Amino acid sequence: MSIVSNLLLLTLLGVLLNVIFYKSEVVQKYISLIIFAILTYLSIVMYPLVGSHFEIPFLIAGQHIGFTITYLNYYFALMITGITLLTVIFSLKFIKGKEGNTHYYTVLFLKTFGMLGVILSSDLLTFFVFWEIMSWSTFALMSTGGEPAHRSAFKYFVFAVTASMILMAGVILSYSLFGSFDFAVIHGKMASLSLPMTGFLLTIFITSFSIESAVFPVHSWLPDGYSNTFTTFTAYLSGISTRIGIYGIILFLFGVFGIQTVDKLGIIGKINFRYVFGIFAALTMIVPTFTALYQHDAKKLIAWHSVGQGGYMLIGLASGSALGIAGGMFHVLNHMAYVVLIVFAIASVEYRTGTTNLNKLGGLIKKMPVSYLALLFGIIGLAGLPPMNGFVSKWFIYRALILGGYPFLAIAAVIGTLGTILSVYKLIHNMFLGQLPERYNDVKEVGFSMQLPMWILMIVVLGLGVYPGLAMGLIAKIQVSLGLAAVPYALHGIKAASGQLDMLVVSAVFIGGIAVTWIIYLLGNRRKHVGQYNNYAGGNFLNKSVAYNFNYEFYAALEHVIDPYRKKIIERTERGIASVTDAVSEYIRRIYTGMINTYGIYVVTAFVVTIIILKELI
Amino acid sequence: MNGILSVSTVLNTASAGLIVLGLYIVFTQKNLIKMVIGLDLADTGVNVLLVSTGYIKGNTAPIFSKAGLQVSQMVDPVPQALVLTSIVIGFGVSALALALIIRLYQKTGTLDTSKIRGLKW
Amino acid sequence: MDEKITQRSVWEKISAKLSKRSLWMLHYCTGCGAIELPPTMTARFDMERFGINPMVTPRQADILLITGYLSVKTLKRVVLTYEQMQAPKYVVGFGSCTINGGMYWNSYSTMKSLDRYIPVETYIAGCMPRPEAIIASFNELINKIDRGEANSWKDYYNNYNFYKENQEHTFEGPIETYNDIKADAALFNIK
Amino acid sequence: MNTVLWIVFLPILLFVIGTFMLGYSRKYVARIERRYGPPIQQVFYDIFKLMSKKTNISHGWMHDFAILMLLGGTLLTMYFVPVPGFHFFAQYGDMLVIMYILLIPALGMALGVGETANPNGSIGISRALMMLAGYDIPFVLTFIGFAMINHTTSMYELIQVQQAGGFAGWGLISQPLLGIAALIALQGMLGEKPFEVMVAPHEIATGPMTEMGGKFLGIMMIQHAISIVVELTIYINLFLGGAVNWFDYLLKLFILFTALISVNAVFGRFRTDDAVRFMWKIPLPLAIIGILFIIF
Amino acid sequence: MVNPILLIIIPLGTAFLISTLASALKNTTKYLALLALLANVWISISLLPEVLQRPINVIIAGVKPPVGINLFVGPLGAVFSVIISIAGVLILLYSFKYIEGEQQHKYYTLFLLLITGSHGMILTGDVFNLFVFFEILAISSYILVGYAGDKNGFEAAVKYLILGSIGSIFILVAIALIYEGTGTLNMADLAGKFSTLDPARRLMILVFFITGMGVEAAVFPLNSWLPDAHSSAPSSISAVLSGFVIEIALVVIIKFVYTIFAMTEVLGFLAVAGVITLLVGEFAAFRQSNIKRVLAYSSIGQIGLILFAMSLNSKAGINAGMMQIINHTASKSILFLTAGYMIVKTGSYQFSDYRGIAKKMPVSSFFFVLGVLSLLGVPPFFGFFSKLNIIIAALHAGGAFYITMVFLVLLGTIIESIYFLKILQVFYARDTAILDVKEAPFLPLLSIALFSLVILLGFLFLPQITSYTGNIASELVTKLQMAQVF
Repeated sequence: MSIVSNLLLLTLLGVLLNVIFYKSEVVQKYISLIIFAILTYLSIVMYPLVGSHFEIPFLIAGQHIGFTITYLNYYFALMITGITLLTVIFSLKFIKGKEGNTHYYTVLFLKTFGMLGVILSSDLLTFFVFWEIMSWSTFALMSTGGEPAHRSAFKYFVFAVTASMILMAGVILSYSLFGSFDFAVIHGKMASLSLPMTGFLLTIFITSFSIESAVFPVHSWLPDGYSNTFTTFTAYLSGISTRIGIYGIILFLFGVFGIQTVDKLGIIGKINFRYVFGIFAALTMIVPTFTALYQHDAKKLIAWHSVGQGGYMLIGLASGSALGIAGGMFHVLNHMAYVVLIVFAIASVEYRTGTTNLNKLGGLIKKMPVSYLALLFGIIGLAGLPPMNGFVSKWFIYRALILGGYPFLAIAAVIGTLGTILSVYKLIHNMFLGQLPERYNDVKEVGFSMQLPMWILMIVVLGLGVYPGLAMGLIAKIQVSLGLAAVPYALHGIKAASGQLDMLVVSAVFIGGIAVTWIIYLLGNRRKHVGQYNNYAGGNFLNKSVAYNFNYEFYAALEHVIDPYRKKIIERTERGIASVTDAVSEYIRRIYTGMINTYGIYVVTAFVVTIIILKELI
Repeated sequence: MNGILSVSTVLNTASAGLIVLGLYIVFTQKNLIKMVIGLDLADTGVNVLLVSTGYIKGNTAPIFSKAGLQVSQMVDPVPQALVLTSIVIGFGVSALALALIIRLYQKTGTLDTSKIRGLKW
Repeated sequence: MDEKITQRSVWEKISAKLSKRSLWMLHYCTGCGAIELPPTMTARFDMERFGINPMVTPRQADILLITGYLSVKTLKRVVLTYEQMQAPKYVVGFGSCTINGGMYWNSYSTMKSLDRYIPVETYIAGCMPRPEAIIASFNELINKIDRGEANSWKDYYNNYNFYKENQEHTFEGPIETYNDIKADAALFNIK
Repeated sequence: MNTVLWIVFLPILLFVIGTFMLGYSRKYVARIERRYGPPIQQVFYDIFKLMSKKTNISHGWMHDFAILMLLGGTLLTMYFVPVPGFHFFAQYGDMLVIMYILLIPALGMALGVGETANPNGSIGISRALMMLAGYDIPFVLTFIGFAMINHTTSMYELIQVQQAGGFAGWGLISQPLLGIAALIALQGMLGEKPFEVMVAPHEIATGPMTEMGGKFLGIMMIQHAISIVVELTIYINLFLGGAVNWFDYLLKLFILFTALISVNAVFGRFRTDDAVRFMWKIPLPLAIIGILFIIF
Repeated sequence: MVNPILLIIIPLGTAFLISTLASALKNTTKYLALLALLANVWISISLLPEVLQRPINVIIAGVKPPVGINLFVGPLGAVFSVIISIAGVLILLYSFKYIEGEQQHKYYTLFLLLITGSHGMILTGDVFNLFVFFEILAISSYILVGYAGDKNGFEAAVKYLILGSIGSIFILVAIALIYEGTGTLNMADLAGKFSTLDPARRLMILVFFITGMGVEAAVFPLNSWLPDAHSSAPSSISAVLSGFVIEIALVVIIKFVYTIFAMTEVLGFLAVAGVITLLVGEFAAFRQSNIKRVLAYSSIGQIGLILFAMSLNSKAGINAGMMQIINHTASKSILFLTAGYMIVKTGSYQFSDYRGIAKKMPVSSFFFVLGVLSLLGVPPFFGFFSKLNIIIAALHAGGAFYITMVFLVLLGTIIESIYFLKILQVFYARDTAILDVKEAPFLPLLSIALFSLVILLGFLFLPQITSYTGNIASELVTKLQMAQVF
C-alpha cells in the first residue's frame, strides 16, 4: 500500500525541492521532469492495487486520513499524472526566461498534490482537506503571469471559496446525519435518510462541484481565469483541473448517493433531479459555445469551449443510462486529450509569434506544419468528427439522450456541436490559413521538446478515435464498481449486437475514399505550386503591403442574428451581487459613527433590548 | 418601616436617579468634560446603591469605639469596604480621563465630541 | 501566326472533341462590347447550348473575352489575369478596338492591337459585333479546338520575350505577376 | 461477392446519376428561361475538360489533401447511406454517424480554401459554415424526432418501419411537420438558389471556388454530383419510405430533385443572416412542434 | 506546588519596581519586565499538569472564603494563564525594538499592569476582586491605547475610557445587586445561593453583568470602541488587546453564565449575538482601506465566532471555542505585529500603498500569509481544526436553527477570505511602487516566528491541546468550581 503514500510524498518532495531551488530554472526543470515521470509510472503500475485501503494514523475529529484506490480514481490518476508530465515536457523550453516563472513548477506540484489527494481520498474529510489545498493552489497557479491574471484569479477565488464553504457545510452535515465520514458507510446508510434531506444534501454537494466544473450559471470565472495565465497552464487547467469537479459529481451521484436514491427525487412525472441537472448541462453546452464565436483571443476561445465541453460530460452523466454515463466519462478523457493538444499548438504559435490575437495571425501553415497538424487533429476531435476520439463519446451521449427520450437535451447537444464546428474552424483559419503577414516570415517550427507532447497526444486522439475499446474497458469496470450497468463495448466501438458504431470500418472506408480520390487526382496533370501573392483579387496586384486576411468579425452575419438574444444575464447578476455586498458593507461600516454619545446610546439600547428578549426566555 | 418611605427604597431610588441622570448627561452633552462629570455622577449613584445594601435599620457604624457595642448592633461593614475601593477606582479613572482630555484638547483644539470624529467608519 | 499542325494522338483527338463542348468564358467587360454579351447568353441566342458559360475567376476560365479598348492601366490587369488563367486558354478579341484600336486609333492612352501583348486566338470584327457574330466566332473557335489548331497559348511561352518587350515598353517597366513563365514553359516541355 | 461488386460500382453509378441530374437541372432551368440550354451530358464535358486542364494551380499540400478529404468524405457518406439492394455498411454506422460524416467534406473544403489564402475564399467559407449552422439544426432535429418514435438510430431500421406501413407509413405522411421542415433544410443542404449565398459569383467570385481550377474543380464537381444524390437519398430514406427497387428509387429522386430545382430556378439569393434567420424561424419551430406532438 | 498567587504578584511587583527605579535603570527596564514574564510562563506551565487532577484553591491573607478572597485555578484558569504569559512574553520581545524613547519604562510598567489585570481576572474566585482586576486591566489599556501620543491615539483612548467606565458602572450595579440578594461575593458560594433569588432579580443581575462585561468582550452593539482603539494603538498593544484581553472578558461572561448564573436559556441568545457580531465584523471589514482597521474588524468577527462556539451549550462547543481562541490569539498577533512594521517602514496605514511589498519585506509578508491562512481555516494550519470542530459542534446541536447559523458563519468566512485575499494580492503584486523599504529587524521577526510555530505545528500537538480544552469544557459544564467550595 506504499504506492499512494509514495505518490503524495513524491509530489510534496517536488514542491519542497522547487522551493529550495527557486533561483535556478535548470535544476527546477529536471527535478520536475524526473519526479513527474516517476509519478506517471507509479500511477500506471497502481492497477493491481485497486480496492486496497491506506490510512495515515492522524486523527481529525475522530477520522483517520484515509486513501483507497478504485477504478474511478485510477482512471483520473492516470489522466492527472499523464497530462502533468506532458505539460512539464512542453514547458521545458516554453517557460524558459519568461517573466514570473520562478514558482512555475512549485505551483504545478502543489496543484497535483491537491488533485491526487482529492481523487484518492476514501472519506469526506480527506476529500475536503485536499479539496481546500487544491482550490488554493489553483488560485496560486492562475495568478502567475502578470496583472490581468491577478484579477481573474481573484474572481476564481471568490467562486472557489463559496464552493469549498458549501462543501464544508455538506461534509459536516452528512457527518452529523450519518455519524461517519467514510463513503462506504454513508452509502450504506443512505436509505435511512428522509427524502427532502437527501435532496438538500445532494444539492449542496452537486452545487459545490458544479461551481468547480463551471456549469452554466457559475461558469463566468473560467474563461478569464484560464486564459490570462501562461498558455501551458491554460492547457493544464482546461485539460484536467475542471474535471475534478466532474470526478466529484460522478463519485457522489453514483458512488455515494447511488443511482437509485437519486432517481427517487422525482418532481413531476419524468422531471427528476437528473433531468434538472441535464437542463443546466444543456445550457452549459449552448451558451459558452456561441460566446466562443465572439472571441478574438485563441486562449479565451478555447477556454469558452472547455466550459461547453464540460456540458457534454455532465449531460452524459445526467442521462443516467449505461451508454450515456460511459459516454460522459469517456468524454472526460477525450476532451483532455484534444484540448491539451489544441492549446499546445496555440502555445507553440505564441512561443514563435508572441501573440495569440486571432486578428493579427495568419498563414502560419507555411512555417509551422507540425503545429498545424496538431491543431487540425485537435479541432477535428473537439468538433467531434469521425476519425477522432471526440466523435465516439459524443455518439454515445447522443444515442443515450435519444433512446432515453430526452429530445430537447439532444437538441441542445446538436446546437452545441454546430457552434463548436464554427468557432473551431475560425481558430484554425485565423491562425494557420490565409495570407502570411510579412512580420512572421522568419518564424520556424518549434523544437523537439515541444513537438513530442503534440505527437503523443495526436496518436492518443487518433488511437482512441479508431479503437475506443482501449479506454472503454476501464470505463466499463468503473461502471460496474459504481453499481451501474456496464456498457456493451468492443475494441472499435459498440458490440455489433446492440448498436451501430464500428469506428474501424468508418475509418477504413474513409481511407478507402481518400485512396480512390487520390487515383482520380493522379489522372489529371501535375499540379503547379504558386505563392500566396499569385492570387485572383479582381485583377489587382497582391503584394506585401496589401496582404489581407479575412479574420476580423469572421462570423459577422451570425453575430447579427444572435446579438438580440445575448442579454449578458450572467455578468449583470454578478455585478448586482457585488454591488449589494458593497452597499451592505458600506451601510454596516457607517454604524461606527465616531460620536462617543451614539456609542453610549448603543450600550443602553443593547441593555434594554437584552432585558426585553431575556424576559421571554426565562 | 412605616409606609413606603423606608430608608432602603429611598436610597435605591436615589441611586437609580443618579445613575440615570449621569448616563443622560454622558449621552446628550457634546462637551467632553461634562461627560466626565456625568460619569462621576453615575459612579456616585452606584456607590450609593452599594452602600445601601449594607444598611440594617437601627444599627450603628461598625467602629469599635465604644466599649459595650456588640457586633449585632453594627451595620454590615463589607459593602463599605467595597465602596471605598470603588470610590478610589472612580477617582483614578476620572483623573486619567481629564489628563487624556487635556492632551486631546492640545492636539485637536476643541472639546466638542461632534468635531473630534477623526476615527469613524 | 499559323502553327504547323503536329500529328495528334488518338487520345488528343478524343479529348479535343470532348473538351471543345465545354468552354468557360471570363469576359473583361470594357468599352461598349459588354452590352452585347447578355443577349447572346439569354433566351434568343443562348450560347449555353454550345457549353459556353460565363465564369468569374481566371482559374476556372478557358476563354478570356476582351470586349473593347484597353487603356494602359487596364492592360496591366488583363496581362495579370491572362497569366493567372490555366493552360489551354484562348483570348478572343471583341470588336475593332482590339484589332487595330478601332475608333480610338489615334488615342494616346489605349493600346492599338491586342496580340502585341498577349496571344489572341480569334478576333470578332465589328464596331460592336452583334450576337450572331459572337456565336459564329465561338463556333469557329470550337472547330479550331476540334482541329487542334487553337494553340495560341503555347505561343506566349515560345516567344515570351516579344510579348515581354512590348508589355514593358507600354508599362515603362516590368510588372510583378509572381508567374515564372520560363518555368511554366519547361512544365509543358516547350523549348 | 456481390457486396464487392456493389462497393466498386456504387460510386460510379451514383456519379453518373448525379451528373445526369445536374445536366438535367441546367436544361430544366434553361427551359424555364425559354432557351434551349446545354445538352444533358454537358456536366460530363465540363468535368472532362477540367480534368484534362494542363496547369492545376495549388497553394500547398493542405490544398491537395483537402481535395482528397472532400471527395473521400462524400464517398464515405455514400457507402453508409442504404441504397436499394445495398446496405452492407449500414450495420456499422447509424444515422448519427451519417450526420457527422456529412460535415467532413465541408471541413475539408474549408481547410483547402483557407490554404489558398484568397480573401474571397475565406468569406465564402465563413458564409458556408454559417449556412451549415442554419440548416443543419432543423435537419438533425427531424431525424431525432424519428429516432425517438422508433427507438432506433439506424437508418436501415427506419426504412423497414416505413415500408412496413406502406404509403401511410412514409415519414412525410406520418409526421408531416418534420417532413416539411426537413425539406426546407434539404434545400439549404444542397446549396440551392435561395440558400446559395456562399457561391455568389459576382459578389465574392464564387466564394470557395475562387482559387480552385483544373482538376481541383473537377473533383469538386464530382463530389458535388455524388453529394446531391446522397443527400437526396437520405431524405428519401427518412421521409419517402426508402426505395424498394431501383426504378422506384430513381423516380423518387427525379420528382424530389425537380421540386428542389424548380424552387431554385425562381428564387433570388438570401443574404447570409437572412438565410440563417429564415432557417431558424421557419423549419426549426416546425421541427420542434413536430417533436412536441411526438412526446405528448 | 508553586503558589498561583505568584502569577499576579510577580508582574505587579516588577511593575512598581520598574516605575520607581526608572531613572537608575534607564533602558534596561525591559529586561526586568522580560524576566518577570518568563517567570510567569514557567509558573503557569508548571501549574498545568497539577490542575488536571484537581483544581487548586488558594486562600489569601488567611481569611477563609466566603468572607476572604480566594483564587480558583481550574483547567480554564491554568490554560488561560499559559496563553496570557506566552503571548505577553512574545509581544514584549516584539516591543523591545518597537518602543523607543526614554519614556519606555512607562510602557513596560503599564504592560506588566495589564498582564497582572488579565491574570487576576481569570484566576480570582471573588466577584468584587474580579471587578478590581478588571479595572486594573481597563485603565492600563486606556493609557496604552493613547501611548502613541498622536491625535488619533488620544481620541481612541478617550472613547475607550468613557465606554469602558459605562461598562464598569453596569458591572458594579450587578455586583451591588448580587451582594444585596445573596450577601456573598465568593463565586463558589454565590453559585449555590443564586438559584434561590427571585427570577426578576436574577434577570437584572444577569443583564447588567453581561452588558457591562460585554463592552470589554466586544459583543456587537457594545464594541464601538474596538475599531478606533485597535487601529490607533501601537501595534504591539493592538496585538495584546486582540490577542487575549477581549477573549478574557468573553470567557468570564461564559464562565458566569455556565457555572454561576446557570441560566442555559441565555445561550441561544448569546449564540445569535455571536453570529450577528461575526457578520457585522466581516461586512464592516470588507470595504476598509486602513490595514489595522481591517484587522480590528476581523477581530470583532472572530470574537463573534468564538462567542457562537462557546454558547452551543455542549462540551464540543466549548472545546472548539477554546481551540479557536488559541488560533485567534496566535494568528491575529502575527497579523498585527507584521502590520506594525509594515506601517513603520512604509509610513502609511493604507494597505493599497503596500503594492508589491513582498519583494522588499519577504519574511514578514510570508508570516502575514501564514496568519491569514490559519485565520481562514485552511487545512494544514491549526485554524482548520478549530473551525471544523466549531461547525461539527454546531451541527451536532442539530435543528434548522443551527443549520442556518452555520451557513451564516460560512458566509462570514467567505467575506473574510475575500477581503484578506485583496490584501494578499496587493502584497504580491508585481508592479512594485515601493523602493526604499527594508525588512523588519530580527527580534520582532523572531517573536512573529514563534507565534507562527503555534499555528504551523498545532496539528502535531492536537491530542494534548484537545485534552486541555476538553477539561475546560467539562469544568464549565459540570460546574466543577462549585464542588470545591471550602
